[in-house]
Amino acid sequence: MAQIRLSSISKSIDGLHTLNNVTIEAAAGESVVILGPSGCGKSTLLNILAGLIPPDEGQVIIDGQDWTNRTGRVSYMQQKDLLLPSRTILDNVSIPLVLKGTNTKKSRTLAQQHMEEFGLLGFENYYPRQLSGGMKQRAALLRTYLFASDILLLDEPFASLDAITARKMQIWLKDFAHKHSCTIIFVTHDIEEALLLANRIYVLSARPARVLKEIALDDSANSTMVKEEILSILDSETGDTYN
Amino acid sequence: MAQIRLSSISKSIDGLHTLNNVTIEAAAGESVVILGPSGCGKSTLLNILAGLIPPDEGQVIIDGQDWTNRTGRVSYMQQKDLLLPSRTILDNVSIPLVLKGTNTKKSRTLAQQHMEEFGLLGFENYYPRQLSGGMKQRAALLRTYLFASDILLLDEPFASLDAITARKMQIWLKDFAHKHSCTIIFVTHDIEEALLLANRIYVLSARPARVLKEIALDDSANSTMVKEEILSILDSETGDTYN
Amino acid sequence: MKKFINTAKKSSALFTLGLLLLLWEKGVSWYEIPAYILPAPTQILDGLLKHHQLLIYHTSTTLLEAVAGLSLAVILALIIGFLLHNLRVLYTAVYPLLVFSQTIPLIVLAVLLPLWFGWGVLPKIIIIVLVCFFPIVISFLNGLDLVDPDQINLFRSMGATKWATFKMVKLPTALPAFFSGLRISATYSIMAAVISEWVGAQRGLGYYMTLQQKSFAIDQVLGAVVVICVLSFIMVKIVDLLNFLLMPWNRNQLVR
Amino acid sequence: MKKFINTAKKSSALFTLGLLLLLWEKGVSWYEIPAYILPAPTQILDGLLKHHQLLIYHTSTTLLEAVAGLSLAVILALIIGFLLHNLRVLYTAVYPLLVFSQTIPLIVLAVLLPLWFGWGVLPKIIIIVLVCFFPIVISFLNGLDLVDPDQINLFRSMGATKWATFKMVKLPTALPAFFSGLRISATYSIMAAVISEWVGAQRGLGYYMTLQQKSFAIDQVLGAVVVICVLSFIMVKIVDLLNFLLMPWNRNQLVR
Amino acid sequence: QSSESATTDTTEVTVILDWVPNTNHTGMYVAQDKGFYEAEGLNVKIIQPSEGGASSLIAAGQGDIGISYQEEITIARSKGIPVVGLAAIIQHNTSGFASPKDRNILTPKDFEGKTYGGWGSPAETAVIKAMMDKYDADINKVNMLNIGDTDYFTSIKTGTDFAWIYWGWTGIESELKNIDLNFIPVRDEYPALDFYTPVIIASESKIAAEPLLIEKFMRATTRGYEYAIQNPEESAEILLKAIPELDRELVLASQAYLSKEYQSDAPRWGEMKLSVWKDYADFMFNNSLIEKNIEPEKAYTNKFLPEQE
Ligand SMILES: Nc1ncnc2c1ncn2[C@@H]1O[C@H](COP(=O)(O)OP(=O)(O)OP(=O)(O)O)[C@@H](O)[C@H]1O
Ligand SMILES: Nc1ncnc2c1ncn2[C@@H]1O[C@H](COP(=O)(O)OP(=O)(O)OP(=O)(O)O)[C@@H](O)[C@H]1O
Ligand SMILES: [Mg+2]
Ligand SMILES: [Mg+2]
Repeated sequence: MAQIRLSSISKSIDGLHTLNNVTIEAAAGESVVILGPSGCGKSTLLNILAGLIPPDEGQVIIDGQDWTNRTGRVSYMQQKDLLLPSRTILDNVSIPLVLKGTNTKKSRTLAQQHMEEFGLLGFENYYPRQLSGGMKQRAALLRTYLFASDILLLDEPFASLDAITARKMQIWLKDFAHKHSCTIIFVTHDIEEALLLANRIYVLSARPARVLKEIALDDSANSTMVKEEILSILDSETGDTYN
Repeated sequence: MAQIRLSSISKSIDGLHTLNNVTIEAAAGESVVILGPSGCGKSTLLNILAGLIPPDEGQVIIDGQDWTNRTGRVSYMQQKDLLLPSRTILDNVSIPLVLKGTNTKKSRTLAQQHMEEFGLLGFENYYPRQLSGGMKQRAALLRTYLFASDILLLDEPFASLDAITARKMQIWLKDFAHKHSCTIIFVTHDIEEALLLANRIYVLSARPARVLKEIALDDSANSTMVKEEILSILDSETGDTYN
Repeated sequence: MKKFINTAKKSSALFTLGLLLLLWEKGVSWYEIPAYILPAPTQILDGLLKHHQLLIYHTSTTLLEAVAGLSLAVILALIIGFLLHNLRVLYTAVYPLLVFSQTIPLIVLAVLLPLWFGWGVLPKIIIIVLVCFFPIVISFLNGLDLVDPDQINLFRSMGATKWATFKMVKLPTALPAFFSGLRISATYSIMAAVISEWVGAQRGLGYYMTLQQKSFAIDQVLGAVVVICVLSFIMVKIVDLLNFLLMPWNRNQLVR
Repeated sequence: MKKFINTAKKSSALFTLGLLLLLWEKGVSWYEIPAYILPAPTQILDGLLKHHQLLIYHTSTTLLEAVAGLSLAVILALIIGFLLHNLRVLYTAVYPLLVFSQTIPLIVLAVLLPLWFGWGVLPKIIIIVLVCFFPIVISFLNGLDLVDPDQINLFRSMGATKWATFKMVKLPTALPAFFSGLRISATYSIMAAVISEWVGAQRGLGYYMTLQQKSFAIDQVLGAVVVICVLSFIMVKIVDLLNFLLMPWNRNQLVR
Repeated sequence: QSSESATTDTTEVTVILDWVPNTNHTGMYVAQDKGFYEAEGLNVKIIQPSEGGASSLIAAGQGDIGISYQEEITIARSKGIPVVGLAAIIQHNTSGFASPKDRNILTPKDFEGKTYGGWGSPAETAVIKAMMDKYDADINKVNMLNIGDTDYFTSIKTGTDFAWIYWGWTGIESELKNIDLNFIPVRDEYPALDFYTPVIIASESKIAAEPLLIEKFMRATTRGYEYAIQNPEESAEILLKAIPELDRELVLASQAYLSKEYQSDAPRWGEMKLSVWKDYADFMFNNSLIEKNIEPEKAYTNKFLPEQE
């Protein structure tokens, strides 16, 4: 049974039809990648899943319960790292614990235990602006993980990194997810990234987004062929290059 | 004989050793891609080639003449489109002509003739903010082309576009360069992009940048193998992921 | 929809204003406050109507001074902004003094300036310029610094002259900041003109207010204050209009 | 290197100042301008030294008023900024009136306020707060609007309360803008205190200046102006220090 | 300032001046220094007001006693602002039109073709016109300039020829500065303009509510002025002690002059005559300086002045 189920979600924003009957599922411990062109509505979909905005139609079901338009169940990481420039790395990553009511000191101690795994050991008292892009993204990941460790929504977390750093982070994330058996919903417009990380890929159309194709990637899948397939689907879809 | 020759360029910026004895050549009509990790000094190299900053050591030779620390010979397009928000697209692309002394009206007429090829027909009187990212990059390319059509320096021109749009632009640029037989120096940190566009690739090391490898790509080259080769070179090079 | 919200916004402020005026009116009559202490809004209105010809006469002078002073301040701010931006030596040498100049109380100047510049229009204009110049030049300088250095590099790589770069790149980039400074100056311009008339004027709202105040006509003084507020508001709106007209590329950002 | 440039910057402004003073001194003696028209800088300095005890006495009063008024303005700006930011209705209803309040000439208020509020510290504080409150609240509100909506969304997704979001996200984001407003207010605070003493006082620099002016001692008046400028400068520096201390994460951006 | 030894029933009295503290106010500073107020059980606080003038402030209850002048009181009363004169600090109007010697202004006739520096009030115009009319001179030939708060000595350096000054302050300063002036006293040219300035005032309501307080204040103040009349030099020192910002030379010289003018030819210090109030009110009314005439007998009272010993 699926741990997460977005069923028949439709949504218009400011009169703009953005999501058109999108149904997506993820089993526990699975890495599901949502791939779609820029502006198609991927972030909107995650916002709905996180409970930040209500869908016009459809439901968000997590562990059999209705979480539509309710926040607090899943952790959500956006494209930007969104670290607070006014706080040190340690204080930044312990925010979710503080918000849940843990006192500051204890939150810090808890967060400290994860610094090494996230490659942040020794940088606890640095401010975000003093870190490299990759480190900031890892700090944001840690913050996300500390909020809820079983379901992570990641919205293009590596899009702002250069290709080589991004690749290293992807590999790290893959290992991490495997080790902690998190359920991950990962949004991207980068096909290579999708292929590397996904157990399953949902390919979305241009706006209004609908699911064009669902592709399961088992070990036997030939990634070059899958890539060609996705490209041809998207090429025929996006239409006018000029806009 | 090479049309462009950067010989033994070294450069320190603010006491930071950035370029370390870099030698790069490009023949007329060739597309040369410079590939290197973020912050290694790629833009600095192009700035030197464009004559914007002087090298500490080495020379810039174009068509046999010394162009070290002199502007005005090559056209240069940066990662950002750098279109002026206060001018329409047509006025933006005709800036190089106006700066060369052509009167405004004539500059517009000349620029107008290229609008179709660059996919901008009908958008002459739009302001940059009204266009999509891809169109803005094409407008910036047209402006670059109108300054000097034989040598184009392109500094990560598609890095701000989403992967799918970027791919379309890459293909368009490849055709364009072929048709007009421009000499192109293209800087990127994206290996896929390098493979698609290059006749020849220079792989640079992390800062201070030096040439790690020069790879010629003829039709017989196997791109998957080249990619693996580049990745392994860079992986061993970049060292500490954490900074 | 947007239009509606804007209207709602405006009427909401008007509503608050109306409410305050009503409270004032009722309070004055309830506590039987004599008019020489605090006249009711209706009394102020009466005073305005009674003196409307005089007020128009004096207002025209003040408005003229304010517009002249503000225009001069704009011209000076553009020139000095240009110079300070391009000559860094000048910038470091002059900028702190500009800031210092803002700490001198205007009334002291209003008393001292005629000493040095006589009784003509000059000391008045100096005061208005001193008030209006600073916000414009500061914003303008900040605006000029907002220019993307890569944009400058691009123009350099195309062999553009410094002047061409200034005209085509820097000036348009600095315009929004320039206008936000101008907006502040426009708000203060009328007030500055009134203060300048405190000393040595034969007409103008400042002169009128002094006279009325000496003859205990507080309703007329407050009437003049109303006129000042309305004029200031109009000045600001004119700047907004200029802003709209001069920056066609920026238009949909004007909505506040 | 940076340190050196900073020193060079400062000394360059001091150099200009010195040059101006020298020109002034020489000009006065060259044209034989009598001291009651324009005293030379050295004469002003003499006056300052002669009256230094009196000046310290009056300065302490003015400084106290300025600090009290500015502090109150800060508190009010924080509270009202918070309210206006969170209650959009209030914002649209009150904001335009705030802007309007800036167009009322202070001297008019200085005349009218004692009529309503007597001779205590109240009318003085009202004037100082009126001058200092506005730049702070405007900058603060602008600063609060700078917050990345995605950041708010993130906090919402973590189930943060509105207050927690305000405290952890919005307040720190708005701090730099808040301080730039505070800097402007600090510049004006001393001047405002001086004007507030126009209202009727028994001590303070404003009182002192009026007295000196009516006793034909322009050197003393200008001496007081010098004191005002210096005090204003000190106030600004104190704000800069606070800025530095309260925003450790922002430190290397302080260099100007 | 006097020590606050008097314990229980000292009453606070706030005095609002008309201008910066100067030799016109010496009597009050003397009364304060010598403990005359204290002896009456009063604790007097002296405040320098804004430009507003004391009348409306006194009427508004923001202060108990004010210093004003006859013109202001007359305008105030005609506007229904209930203030009453209690004592004339100086018996005669010591003001007049002063000009540097080289301007050759000897009589009001010579005003023609000259520039007058004033503060733009209609009363000035009326007074100048009245004085010139006597000489068949044309006020339209005078260039009237509003110089606001600027002091006399700067104004005559910056384009004005004559201005209306108090001899007791500005005139004395001119002597100290060695600037030769021609001075045309107003009262010499036009007796109706020999009005009282400055005048101690209180509001009608205050007088009605606390006559005893007023009486005490006036008794002590009178002692103060009487002391100043007899001891100009010591009084000047007392003023300087209270207001050390003032210029010593000016205060000493001014006090020497004014101490003779406080009482002058009057039977006692402060006493006012109905004719002076009536004549000036009529002058103002006839020149449209007030919209309706006042009842002069209500504008002042001598009843709080202590009887002559
Ligand atoms: N707050 C908003 N107001 C108005 N329109 C919005 C808003 N947020 C999103 N949109 C519009 O909704 C559409 C979907 O936006 P969304 O951010 O979900 O796309 P996306 O797939 O995440 O794009 P990207 O790859 O650029 O992040 C876009 O076309 C955008 O213009
Ligand atoms: N104006 C400057 N002042 C100080 N340091 C600079 C400046 N420009 C560049 N650098 C430094 O020089 C190094 C090389 O910069 P450069 O922009 O050439 O790198 P790049 O390879 O183009 O990087 P990217 O891929 O991020 O564009 C960087 O480490 C950068 O920190
Ligand atoms: Mg998105
Ligand atoms: Mg670069």
